[in-house]
Amino acid sequence: MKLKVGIYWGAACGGCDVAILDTHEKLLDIAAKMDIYLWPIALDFKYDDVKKMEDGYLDAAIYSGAIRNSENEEIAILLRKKSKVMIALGACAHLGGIPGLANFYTRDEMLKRIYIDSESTINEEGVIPLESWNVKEGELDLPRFYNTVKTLDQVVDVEYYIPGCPPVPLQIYSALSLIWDDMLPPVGSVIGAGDKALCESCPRVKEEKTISEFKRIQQVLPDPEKCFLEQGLVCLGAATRSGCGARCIKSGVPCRGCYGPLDDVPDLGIKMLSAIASVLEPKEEKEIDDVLDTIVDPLRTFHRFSMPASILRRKKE
Amino acid sequence: MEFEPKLVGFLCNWCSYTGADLAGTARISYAPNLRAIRVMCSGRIDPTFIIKALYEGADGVLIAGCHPGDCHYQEGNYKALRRYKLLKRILPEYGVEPERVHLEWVAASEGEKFAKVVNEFTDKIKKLGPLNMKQSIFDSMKEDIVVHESAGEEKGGEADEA
Amino acid sequence: MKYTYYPGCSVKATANLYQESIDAISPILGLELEELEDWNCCGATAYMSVKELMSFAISARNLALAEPFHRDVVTPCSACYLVLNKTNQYFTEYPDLRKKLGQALEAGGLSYSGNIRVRHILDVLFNDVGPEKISSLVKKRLDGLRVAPYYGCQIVRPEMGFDDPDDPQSMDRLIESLGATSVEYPLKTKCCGASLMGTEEDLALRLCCELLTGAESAGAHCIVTLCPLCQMNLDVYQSKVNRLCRMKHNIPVLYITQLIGIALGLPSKDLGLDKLAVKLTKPVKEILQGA
Amino acid sequence: MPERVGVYICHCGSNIAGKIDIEKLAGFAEKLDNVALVRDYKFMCSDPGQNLIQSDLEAGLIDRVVVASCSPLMHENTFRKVCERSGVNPYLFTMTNIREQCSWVHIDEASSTEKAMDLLAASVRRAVYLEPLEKREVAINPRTLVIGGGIAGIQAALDLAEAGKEVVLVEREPSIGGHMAKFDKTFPTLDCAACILTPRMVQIGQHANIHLMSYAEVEEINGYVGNFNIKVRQKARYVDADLCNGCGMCWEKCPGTRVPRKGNVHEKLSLGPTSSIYMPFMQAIPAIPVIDRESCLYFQKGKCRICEQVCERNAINYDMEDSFEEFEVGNIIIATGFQPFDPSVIKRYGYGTLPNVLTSVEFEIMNCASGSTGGKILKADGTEPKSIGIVHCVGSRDKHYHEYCSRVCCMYALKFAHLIKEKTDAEVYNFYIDLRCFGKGYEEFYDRLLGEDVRFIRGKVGEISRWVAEEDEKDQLIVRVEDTLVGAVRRIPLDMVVLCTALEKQDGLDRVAKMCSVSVGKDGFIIEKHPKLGPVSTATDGVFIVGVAQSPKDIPDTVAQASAASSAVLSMITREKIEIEAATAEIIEEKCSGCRICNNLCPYLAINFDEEKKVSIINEALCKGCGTCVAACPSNAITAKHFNDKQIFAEIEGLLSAR
Amino acid sequence: MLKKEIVYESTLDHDFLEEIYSLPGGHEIKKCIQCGTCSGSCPTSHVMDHAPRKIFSLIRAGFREEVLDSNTIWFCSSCYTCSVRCPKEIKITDVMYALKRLAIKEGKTKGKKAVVLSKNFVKLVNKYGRNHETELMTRYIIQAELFNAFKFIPQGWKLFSKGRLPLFPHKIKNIDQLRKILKKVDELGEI
Amino acid sequence: MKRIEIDPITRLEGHGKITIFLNDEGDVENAFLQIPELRGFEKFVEGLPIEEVSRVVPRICGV
Repeated sequence: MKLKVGIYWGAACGGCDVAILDTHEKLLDIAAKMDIYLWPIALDFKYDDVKKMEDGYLDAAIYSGAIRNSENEEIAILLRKKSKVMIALGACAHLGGIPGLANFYTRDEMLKRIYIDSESTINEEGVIPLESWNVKEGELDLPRFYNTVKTLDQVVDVEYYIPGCPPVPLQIYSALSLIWDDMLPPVGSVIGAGDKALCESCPRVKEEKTISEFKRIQQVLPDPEKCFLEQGLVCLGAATRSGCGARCIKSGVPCRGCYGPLDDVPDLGIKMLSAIASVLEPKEEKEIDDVLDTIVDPLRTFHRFSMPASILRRKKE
Repeated sequence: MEFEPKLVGFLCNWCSYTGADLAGTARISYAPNLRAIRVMCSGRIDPTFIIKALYEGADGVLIAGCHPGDCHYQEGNYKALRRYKLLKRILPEYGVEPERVHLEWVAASEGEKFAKVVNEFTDKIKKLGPLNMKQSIFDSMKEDIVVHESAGEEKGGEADEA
Repeated sequence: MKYTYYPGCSVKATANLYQESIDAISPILGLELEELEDWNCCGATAYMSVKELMSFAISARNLALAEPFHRDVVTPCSACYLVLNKTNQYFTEYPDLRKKLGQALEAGGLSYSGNIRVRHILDVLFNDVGPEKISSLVKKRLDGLRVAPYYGCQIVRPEMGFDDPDDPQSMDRLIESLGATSVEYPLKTKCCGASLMGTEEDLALRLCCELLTGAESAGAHCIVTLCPLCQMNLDVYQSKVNRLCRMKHNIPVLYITQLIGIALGLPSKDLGLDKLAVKLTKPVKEILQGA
Repeated sequence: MPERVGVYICHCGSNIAGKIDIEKLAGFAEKLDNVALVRDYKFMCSDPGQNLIQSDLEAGLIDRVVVASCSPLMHENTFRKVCERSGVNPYLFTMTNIREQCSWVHIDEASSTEKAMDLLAASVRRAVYLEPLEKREVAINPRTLVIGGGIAGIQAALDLAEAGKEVVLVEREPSIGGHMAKFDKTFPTLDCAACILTPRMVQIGQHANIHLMSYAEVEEINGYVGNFNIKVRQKARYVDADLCNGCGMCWEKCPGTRVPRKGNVHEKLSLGPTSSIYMPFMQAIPAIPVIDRESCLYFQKGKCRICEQVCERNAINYDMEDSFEEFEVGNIIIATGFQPFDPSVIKRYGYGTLPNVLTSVEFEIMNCASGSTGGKILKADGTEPKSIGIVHCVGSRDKHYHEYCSRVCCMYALKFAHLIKEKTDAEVYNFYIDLRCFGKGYEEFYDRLLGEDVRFIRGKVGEISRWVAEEDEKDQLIVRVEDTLVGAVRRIPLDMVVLCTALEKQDGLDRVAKMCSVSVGKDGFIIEKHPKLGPVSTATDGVFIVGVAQSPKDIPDTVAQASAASSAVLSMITREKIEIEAATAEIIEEKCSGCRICNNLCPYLAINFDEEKKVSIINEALCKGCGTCVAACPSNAITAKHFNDKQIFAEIEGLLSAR
Repeated sequence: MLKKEIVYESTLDHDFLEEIYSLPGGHEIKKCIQCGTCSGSCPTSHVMDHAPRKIFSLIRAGFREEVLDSNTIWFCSSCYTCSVRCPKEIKITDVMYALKRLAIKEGKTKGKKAVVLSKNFVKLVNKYGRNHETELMTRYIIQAELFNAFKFIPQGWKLFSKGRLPLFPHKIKNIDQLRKILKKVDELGEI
Repeated sequence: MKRIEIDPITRLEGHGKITIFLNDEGDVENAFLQIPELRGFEKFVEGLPIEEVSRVVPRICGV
C-alpha cells in the first residue's frame, strides 16, 4: 500500500521543496511509493482538505521551515494531529535556520524596521500588519507575527530530522526510503545525515591547530588544500554534522553550520566557541583580546542557523 | 525581601576548590549564595555549562582556577581564560550583562581571597538584579501562543516549569 | 613621506634656527612636514609639576587635532616628544585617565582614540630617511670633522623604543653618513640641566661644563644636538659656564639638522648658523669650507 | 531497574549539625528522585559510620552512594575504599561538601541549610549518572635517563648507578663537568673545585652501570611514567672515540684557532687548548677531543688535515655524521644547569665595549690554575690590576632582566674578593644591594672577608664609564654609585670590574620541558610539583628536576637535590608498578571527525592523530584527566570519565532545581 | 644644644605613606629595595637634601615634613634616567612630579624658585595656549630673582640680538576650546 | 454577503490566501489577497559582516 504523505512549508524559502524535486528521476520512485495529500508548492490541496482527514490519517508529514507566525504553528499542529510520523525537513524546521536570526530582536524592532524605517517603503501613516481588520464586507485576519522564531519541535513532537539548508536531495530520498522500507531508527534521530562532524568528509588537510589571528574570507586567498580554521577563517565544520558532502567547503567557503550539532551537543554555537577559544595562541589577556578582536560578530556567526534551537534561544528583552 | 542571587561556581580541584576549603578551615564567613561544582581543572569548564547554568536559573556564574603559571595541568587555566574572554563578548548579544560571568584566579592558599571574591561577586549580582533567563525567554513568547482547537497544551511545556 | 608637524613653542622662538634648518633640509630629504593647525603648548615639564590632568589634557588636545589626518606626528623638540608620547602611552595604559581626558576633550568638541604615533625628527631622519639616503645626497662630505653627538635626556628616556636609553646610536650613524666622525662621548645622554638653568643656574652650569669638557677631551670640534633646551644651555650659556667654572670652552653647538644642511651644501644663512651664540670655530670652518 | 542512591548525612559532631538543620536536609533528600534511603550519623568517617554504608551496599539496598559531609579532598578516598570493600566500584560514590564550603563559612542556619539542600540535590542527580571506572597499573622500567652532566647530573647518576640501577647520562658538551669544572675554588670552604669534581667525573666514565653520551642531545621523548622512549642525537666529534687515546698530538699541531691566540689577555681566555680540534679542558671526561667545524681549516677551506696526519691511531674521521640512538627508560632526571646572563644588554655597564669589564664566568676562568693565565688575575694589557670592583646583581633582582635573586652571586662575589686579595695587592670593592649569606659557614666567610679589608659599598652601580673628570681617573673605569649607607654619590676609579651575572635558564630548557610535558615558570625554570613538598618532582610522573633547572642554587644545594631526586627515582623503581589515573578522557572513535582541535591542547601530549583512521586517540596512560580537550571537542566525541557532560549538567540542574 | 633627637613614632605621619601610595605611580614605591640605582644615576642627586632613594625611605618611614620641605623634588630635571634604570621599574620621575604637586598644594613652596617658574608657565599656557619664553623669564625674574635680575641680561641680550627672542606672544586661535577643556578638567578634579 | 477563502493559494513561491466577498447577486464585491510571508531580513542583515550577507539573503527565496 502506498504511503500517505503531506508536505508543508512554514517559514521557509522553498529551498527544501526544491531539494525534494531535485531528486530528479528518483522522484518517480517517490511517486511510486507515496501519495501526496498536501504540498502547496506543487499541488493544489487546501487546508480544509487536511482538516477533513481523520486523525493519524497520514503516514508522515514532512515539514520544512521555522515557526515564524501563528499560521506556521497552526498548520504544524494540524499536521501533527493528522500524521503518524512528523519529520522536520531542513535547517529551519530543525534549528530555526536563517529566519531564526530574528531572535536577536523583538517583534516590535522587526516590524519597525520592516514597515516604518524601510528605505524603499512609503508608509506615512506608519501602518503595520494587524491580526484582524474590519472591512465593510466583514473581518479579515492575518497570522500573528511572533516575537520569537521557534523550531518545529518546540511546537509539536517531532520524530525525525533531516538537516541542511537545503538538505542534499539524495539524502532526502534515502531518508524517505527509511519510511517505506520501515527501517526508521529510534524516535528523535537525525536521518539523512552523518554521525560525525563535517571535518570527516572535508577534503582539506587538517593539522594541529593554533590560531593567532582570524581573517575574513575577502582578506585572504585561502590555501585550497588546507583547513580553513588553521588559516584563521572561522569555519563551523568541526561542530557541524556531516552529510552535506562539504558543498560549501568544496566551493571555497567555510562551513556555517546548517546541518546542526552532533548528538548530545546541546548548543552548537557555544560548543564551537569553546573549540575556537581553546586553540588560540596567546595567553596574556591583552593578546587574547587582540586575537578575539579579529573575530567579527562571533555569536551570530556561531549561531547562523541554530539560534532558536540553542540553549538560550533568543536575546533577552 | 532582599534579592538573594543564586550563583553557580565552577572551581578547579587543585587551587580554587582547595582555596574554598581553606576558607572553611579558617572559618572565614562569606555570602551563602554561591553553589560550587568541582571540576578537575578550569580547562574542563565548557562554556556550555555556563550557558546552561544561566538558563537553569543562575543569576551569575563564577569560574575560578589556578593563577596563570600555576595550573596543575600546566595550561588549562589559559584555555579557560580564552573561552571566558570569548564568552563574555557574546553575552551582551543574549541581552545578558557580561558581569554575570566572572573569572578569578584563586590559589589553594587564598582562602581569604576566595571569600572576598564570593562576597564581591554576590554584591555585584545583587546590584544587577535577578536574571531569570528561562522565565524571560518564555515571557517573551507569551503572545506567540496559538489557541488550540483541542484543549491540547502548548508544546514547549518547559515554560510551566520555569 | 608626509607627516603632521608639531614644532613646539621653543622651536618657534629661541630655537628658530632649528626650524630654519629643518625647513631647509626637508624638501631635499623628501620630507613633507605639514604643521598642525592651531597647536598649543605640550605642557613640557613645568605644567606637569603643577597640574597633572590638565597637563595631559592640553597635550591631548594636540593629539586630538592631529588624529583626523591619520599621519604620524613629528616634533623636533625632545620635551614635546616626551610629553606627547607620554600622554599617548598613559592614555592607552590607564583607563581612568583615558575616560577623564575623553570627557575633557569632549568639552572642547574634540575626541581622541589613541591612534596617533608621535615621533621625533631624529627617529624620522634615521628610520624613515635613513643614513644611506642622506649619505647619497651629501654634496660636501664633512671628512675630518669630529663631532660629539649629544642626545640629552628626553629623546631616549623613558624608553621610547627607537634607540637605547643609555647608548643611543642613531645620531652617530647620521653624523657618519655625512662623512664626519662621531667621537666616543660617554656623556651623550647625560642631563644638561634643562630648565634648572632658570632656577638653579649654578647647578645647571656645572652640568653643562661637564658636557663641554667631555666633548672637548674627546677631541670634538663641535657638539651636535637635537633639543632646543640642550642647545640653548650649551650654546647661549657657554660663556657663563666658562666664567663659573674658570674654563675656556669654545665649542660650537649645532643642531643635527644644521649639520645635515651643511653637508647637503645649503648656504649657512638658510640654516640659521648665524644665530649660534658660539660662532663656528676656525677648525670647523676650515673643514666646512674644505668640504 | 532505576539507580538507587543512598544518601548519608554526616553531623561531624556539631561542625555540621550545629549550622545545618539535619532533619530538614534528610527530609529533603528523601523526596529526591532515585533516592532509596537516607541516613544520618554523628561521624560518617568513623568505623560505625563506614559500616552503615557497607552494610547497605552489601545488602543490595543501594547501588550508588552520596555522602554529605566534609570536603572530598578530605575523605573521598575513605569512602571510595568503603565501596571497594563492599564490592562496589568506588567511582559510584560522590561526595557533597557541606562542611568546608557550607557550615563552616555561613553564619545563618537557614541559608546554610538551603545551600546544603541544593548541593545535595546536585550530588544525587550526579550520582545517577556515575559510571564504574577501572583502576590501571603500569610497570616501571628500571633504567633512568639523566639529562645534563654537570655536578647535578653527575651526582644523580652516580647515586643511581651505585644502587645498581642503569643510567644513561646525556651531556650536550664534549665533556661532562659543567660549570663547576671551570671553577678554581668553591665557597665557603675554598676547596679546590677540580679536586672534588674530577674523581667523580672519572667514576662516571668508568662505571659499569652508566652509559655516558657526551656531545649528544636528547631529540625526542615519548611515553609516560615507567615507559619513556628516548631518542638521542650523538653529534659528530670527527674523532673515533674507540681509537683515540687522548694523546694530545692533534691539538698541539692544529693550526686552527677556536679561541684567538693573539689579542689581549681577556680576548684569549680559555681553559683548554685554543685550537680547532680541542678538549674543553684537560680533565675532560671522556678524554677525547672534538673538531670545531666553525674554525677548522679543513671544514672551512677544504685543506689542512694535519690532525689526521699526526694521529697515530687514525682516530680522525672527517666523514663522521650525527647518529641517533633510541632506548627506553622508566624515569627522567633533568639536570640541565644554567647559563650566565649576557650583560652586554645593560649598556650602562659597558660590557663588550669597555676593556677590563669581565663577567663572573670569565673571571672564574682567569682564576683557574689550568686556564690561559695560569690562574693569574690580569688586566687586558697583561698587568696586574690595582683596584677591582665586583658588581652584584647584574641581570638579577631587576625587572628589566630577571626578577629573581640568583642566590649564588653574593657568595661567589665574596669568593672573588678573597681570591683577589690572595693573589694581588689590589683594592677590592663589592657593590651590593643586600648580602645574602644564608648557608652553613657563609656568614663566617663574610666575616672573614671583612677582616681581609675588602671594601663593601651598599648600592647598586648606576653606571660604569670612561667619563674622566679628574686627572687621576685617566684610563680607568669610573663607577658611579650611591653609597646608600653613607648617603653620598661616589665616583670610584677602578682598573677592572667583574659583573656578577645572573644565572639564567639553560638555553634549550624549554625544549626539554616541552618534551617531558612539564611547564616552565615565567622565570624560565621548570616548575616543580610542589615548592616545599615536591621540590624534585614535576607535574609529569617519572620526570624529576635537579639543580638550576628548577631554580638558581649553589653546589651544596644542587648535590643535595640530586641525591633527593635519585632516591625518588629509586623509590619508583622499587615499586615496580605504578597506579595511574582512572578518571581520564576518552575519545569515542565513532564520533570523532578528525578535526584535530584537541590535538594541540593536551599538556601531556596524550592525544595523537591516527592518520589511517583519521581520528584522534587518547593515550590513557598519559592522560591526567584535566578535561581541557573534552570542553573543547566541538562534536562531543571526547568524554571525561567521572566528569562527563551528563554528570555536570545533572549537577547544574540539581543545584538550581530547588527554586 | 643638641640638634637631633630620637624620632618618636608619634611624631611621624603614617598616613603620608597611604597618601603617596595613592598618587599616580605612587604605589610602586612600596616595591623599592633601596638599591640606590636612582641616586647613583641621577645627575643632580649630589646637591639634593636627600637623594631619591632616601626620599622613598623617608616616605615609608613617615617623614612627611622632611620630604615635602626638601629641595630634592625641585632639583629633579626630569631626565628620567632613574625611571629607566630602576630595577623595580618604579616611575620615579612621575613620583617626583606627584610630590611637586603635593608640595605646591600644601604651600610648601617658600624659596622654591622652580615653583615660580612652573606656575608662571602654566599661567602663560592658559593665557595664550603657548609658552612665551620672553614673558616667562620676565615674570620669573620679577617674582623670584629681582635682586639678581642683572645676571640674566647677557644671555637674554645674546638671544635677542640673534633674533631668537620674540617680543610678542603667539595666541592660538581656538584658545576658547583649550579653556573649555581646562574648565572641564577642573570640574572633573585632578586624578 | 458570501465569503470564499482560497487557503492556501498554491503552486507558487510563498504563502498566500485570497478572501473573496460575493454580494447577494453572486458578483464579486471585493477581494483581498494576503501574503503573510514575513521573515525580517531587512532587520537581521543589519550589522552582518558583508561577506555573510551573500550567504544569508539567498534564503529569502530558494525556489
